[in-house]
Amino acid sequence: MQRFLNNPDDIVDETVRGFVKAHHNLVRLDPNNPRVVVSASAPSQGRVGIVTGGGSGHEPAFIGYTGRNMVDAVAVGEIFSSPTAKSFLDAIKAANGGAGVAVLYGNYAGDNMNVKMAAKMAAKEGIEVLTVVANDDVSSAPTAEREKRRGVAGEILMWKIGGAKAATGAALSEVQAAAQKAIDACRSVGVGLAPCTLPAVGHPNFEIGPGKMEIGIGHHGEPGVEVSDLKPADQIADDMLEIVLADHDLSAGAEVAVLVSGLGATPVNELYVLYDRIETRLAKRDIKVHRALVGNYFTSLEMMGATLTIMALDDELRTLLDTEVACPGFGG
Amino acid sequence: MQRFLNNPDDIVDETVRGFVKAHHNLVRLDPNNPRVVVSASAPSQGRVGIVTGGGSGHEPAFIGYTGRNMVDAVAVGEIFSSPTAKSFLDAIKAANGGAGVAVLYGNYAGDNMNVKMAAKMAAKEGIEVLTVVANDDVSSAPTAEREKRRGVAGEILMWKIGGAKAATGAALSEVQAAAQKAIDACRSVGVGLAPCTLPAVGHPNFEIGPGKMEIGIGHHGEPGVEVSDLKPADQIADDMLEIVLADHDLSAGAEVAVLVSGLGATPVNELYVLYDRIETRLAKRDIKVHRALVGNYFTSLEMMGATLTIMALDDELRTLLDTEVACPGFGG
Amino acid sequence: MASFLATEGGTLVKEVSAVIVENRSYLSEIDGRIGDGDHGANMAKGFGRAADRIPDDAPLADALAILSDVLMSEIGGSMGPLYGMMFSDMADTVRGQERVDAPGFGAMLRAGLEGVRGVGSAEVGDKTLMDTLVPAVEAYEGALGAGSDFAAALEAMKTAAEKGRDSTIDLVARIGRASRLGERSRGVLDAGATSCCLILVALADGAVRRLG
Amino acid sequence: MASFLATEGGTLVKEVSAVIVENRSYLSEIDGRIGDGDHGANMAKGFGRAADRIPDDAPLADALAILSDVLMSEIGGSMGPLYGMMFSDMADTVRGQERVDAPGFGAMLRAGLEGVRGVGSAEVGDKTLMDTLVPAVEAYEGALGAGSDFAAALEAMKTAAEKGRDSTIDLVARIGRASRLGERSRGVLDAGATSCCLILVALADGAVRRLG
Ligand SMILES: Nc1ncnc2c1ncn2[C@@H]1O[C@H](COP(=O)(O)OP(=O)(O)O)[C@@H](O)[C@H]1O
Ligand SMILES: Nc1ncnc2c1ncn2[C@@H]1O[C@H](COP(=O)(O)OP(=O)(O)O)[C@@H](O)[C@H]1O
Ligand SMILES: [Mg+2]
Ligand SMILES: [Mg+2]
Ligand SMILES: [Mg+2]
Ligand SMILES: [Mg+2]
Repeated sequence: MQRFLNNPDDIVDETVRGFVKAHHNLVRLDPNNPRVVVSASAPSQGRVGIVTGGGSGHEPAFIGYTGRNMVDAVAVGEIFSSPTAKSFLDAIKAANGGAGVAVLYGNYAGDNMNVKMAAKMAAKEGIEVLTVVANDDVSSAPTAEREKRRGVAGEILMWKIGGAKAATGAALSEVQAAAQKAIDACRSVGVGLAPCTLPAVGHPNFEIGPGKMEIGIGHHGEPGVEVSDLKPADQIADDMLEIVLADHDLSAGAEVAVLVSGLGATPVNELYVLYDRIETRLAKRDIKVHRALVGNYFTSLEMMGATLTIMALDDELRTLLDTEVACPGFGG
Repeated sequence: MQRFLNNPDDIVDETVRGFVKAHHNLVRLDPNNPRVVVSASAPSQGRVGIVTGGGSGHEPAFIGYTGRNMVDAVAVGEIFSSPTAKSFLDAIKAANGGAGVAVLYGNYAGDNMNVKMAAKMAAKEGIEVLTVVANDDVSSAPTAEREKRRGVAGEILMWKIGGAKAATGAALSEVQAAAQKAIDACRSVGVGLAPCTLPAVGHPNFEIGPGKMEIGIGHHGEPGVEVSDLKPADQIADDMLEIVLADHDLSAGAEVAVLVSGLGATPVNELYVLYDRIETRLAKRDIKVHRALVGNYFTSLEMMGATLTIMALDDELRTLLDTEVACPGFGG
Repeated sequence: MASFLATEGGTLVKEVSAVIVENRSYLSEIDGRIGDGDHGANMAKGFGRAADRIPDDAPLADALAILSDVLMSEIGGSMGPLYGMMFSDMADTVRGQERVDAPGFGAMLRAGLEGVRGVGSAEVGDKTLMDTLVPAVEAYEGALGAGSDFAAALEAMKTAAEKGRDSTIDLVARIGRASRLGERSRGVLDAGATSCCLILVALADGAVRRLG
Repeated sequence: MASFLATEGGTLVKEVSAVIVENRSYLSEIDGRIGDGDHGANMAKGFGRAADRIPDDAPLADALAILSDVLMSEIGGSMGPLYGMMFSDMADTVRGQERVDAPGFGAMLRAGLEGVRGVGSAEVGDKTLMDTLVPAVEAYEGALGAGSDFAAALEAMKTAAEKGRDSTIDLVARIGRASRLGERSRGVLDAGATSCCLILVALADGAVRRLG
């Protein structure tokens, strides 16, 4: 394992510490909980607070999206593991400006349980909490069982919309509705080319044979729908687009946001190769890209591969997407 | 080779095409040369133009630093190869707003020759060109032969300062002086943990044995000063810091900018682990970090490893560093 | 009637912890096949940390409560809530008791089971730790009801736990991370079912050794 | 006196290109050891592209100029300026000639050498392509001066080129990418010296075959 590591058990604490130091202009650590990162601008009195959280190893997600008009507080879990209910609760408290808190998170067993417990505890402390569960990963369940799908990179767009809506001074239920609309407008798919290695494990946690690729892979290496021969980049881009569009209801003239995220080890230029093809194919269908994000936005340690997220835009989502933000994940 | 590729010969063209599509709000392609990326805000009449260029495979460098108050035009080379003199010339022309052009580039044989040729051709066309050659990589030559050293991630800070100085309306010689001062204030070192594979070659272009690391590695895998056993992250951070500080003239109370860049495949969280230690050690020496950049800013395809750059700040550099910019490499 | 001293709880829970820590790589490996590979690391971290904090002479209730607390408030993941609730509900049933006898142990197991069910809502057949826990608790209760003594009931629990764990090999996951795999989840053990079996077997073995 | 038709230049330069394309992996491998591994890919791309554009009956001057142009304006790197200037200066000396004879070939080689020197300022011993080029050109000129015929002078050039190439093994790089390695650059061939030898040998072999 060729990695920068001290004791693997400490890596999350060290990461969060380094992160907060590097971005002290935008974020700070919750004084009561070293696993909660809080926006320098939170809490905003009278504004709905935005909270998320999840396992580590996806940097810049989740902590990188803490900031102005984005996420107010993030609960940080072990590598690939949900944060504790306590951390979610502390994040909720840190984000609470008196107008309630929207917890916008991904659909994983641990997160579901911990958020549920935290929301209950928060209610006891008089904080109103509503949740939205991201389930944008098309390959993780058929359309009929959308509620079973994993949340992946579409979460970033959900946070963006939720944060922007909260910034308008909207009520908690409105913020929840906007975030729900955002994630409902997102469809994602992942393709894995090589596995990742958890520091505490020391060897790859799954396999992708040389010359093979895994279509529909999850952010933790959860196997996808199909293992196939590694195809040329254009063909992979076409396949990914086909998978998300088949599940999407986009007609000619539609406007979208496109997010192509590397999974950690894929060279950045190859993400642009994928994007070049994707935008060309969308243009052929008369679908216009209003905003493109290409880079390592939501990673899985040093996995090779990429995810594609397409978000359908209407006027409200477009406006909220364009709201200015400041967070480390978008370049600070 | 587990990569997103079509014909390896096309990868640079596809990358640039995808890049320009994704960031059309900030950049455009030179209509006369598909290997020249131009800022949407260039040329600025009466302002000094900033040009750089270099081989591909370092994304977001070089193209990602095209933008407002940063680089005006970038010449794009093949993977790990200098752009042609013609591309440098076209970039100079695209950046020229009538007040001359500063070409701020890295110290590599090909770039030196191609920039020299381009500058001659530009002079013939009546464009005044001055150059600054980055040589921040401490390990590539002893202090006495600083002019032989490679340019690495410090180039980003040189562009930042040069772009900000040009934005003040300064004259060409002043912009050159500021950029020169910036790179003179930078010291960098790279550590490699695993090699990268050029798409056209198909296998790693050098070797780092398991459990080993290469100290002082170059951005193209050029071997460094020493191969040693892989150490704990804190120890590596200490060693890197020692190498750059030994070559730096920093006293207690100094202020610096710190750039920790991944080389492509190192998980982002590990960069924060390194940063955590680096800032702690700097604080011990009473050196204050004014600004930190941690992420994949200057990569080498999917190399594992990281570079550390420390830039000493004075009032001018601090002010210029803080000038607001908009370019894809800083998050658009 | 056979029973063990509640103050043996500290060492008993530490024995359980040691087993989990020993099986750290094994559990991560199983989780890696159809999950994300973190089960062993997280379990070992939580159980190891708890063991460090449990005094040797801690009453069983306190030892279980410390373990629960570490899992819930420091480890998180899925195991924080699931095992966290299991151990905290188990702790509640034995709190204040000087000795733990066969019915007491049964009540503790039952409470643990209901605790997990309350948080996770999984049932037998979903390919989770419930496939170990449910038959194990039922076997214990059944044996006791049929007149077995404490040791025999524990033996019955162990056998059922192992059978339950192995039953997950043929199951398709219906809950949790692996549930998105459909048929591809068949053919491998479930990580939680495996760690649950390790826990129950270690608990049973430790209890038997302490009977007096 | 032996000479060859300038209009054989098209096929001659294409033969040189074919040799470079064939040695693509080999050249990258050598460059990878102490450089960045791109030499073969770039050389093959440039020479291959040029070959596609050179008409079979192109005069030698035109063929060399096309090759130079592709290297300079499409390939870049270090080879764009270095080989670009070499071939363009070579082209200039043979332009307008109907046949290329031994002194003409010698003038062409000398011009190429001076072209490279003008751009790169490297000298023998720096571990660059000059370690091949300089002795090769000198051997050719020496042989001719000592009364050798065209074919024998070409043979002398080949031998010197190969010896020059091999001399780089023991050298420590003093210029270019590898110069930062110091002692670690010793023990391996230089990539440019190797490609330069391939070019000169192919040129010589092609010229000899065309003599008449
Ligand atoms: N709702 C649930 N009820 C009971 N057990 C569950 C439930 N969801 C998941 N599990 C168990 O959790 C195990 C995985 O644990 P772990 O790897 O620690 O968490 P994660 O899946 O979040 O990475 C599975 O093998 C399964 O036995
Ligand atoms: N100044 C120079 N003069 C002559 N040859 C040089 C010079 N600098 C470098 N070279 C040659 O260039 C070769 C490397 O070429 P290439 O790999 O294509 O370029 P780069 O080093 O820019 O990646 C070296 O092996 C050396 O022979
Ligand atoms: Mg997990
Ligand atoms: Mg090169
Ligand atoms: Mg797991
Ligand atoms: Mg090279």
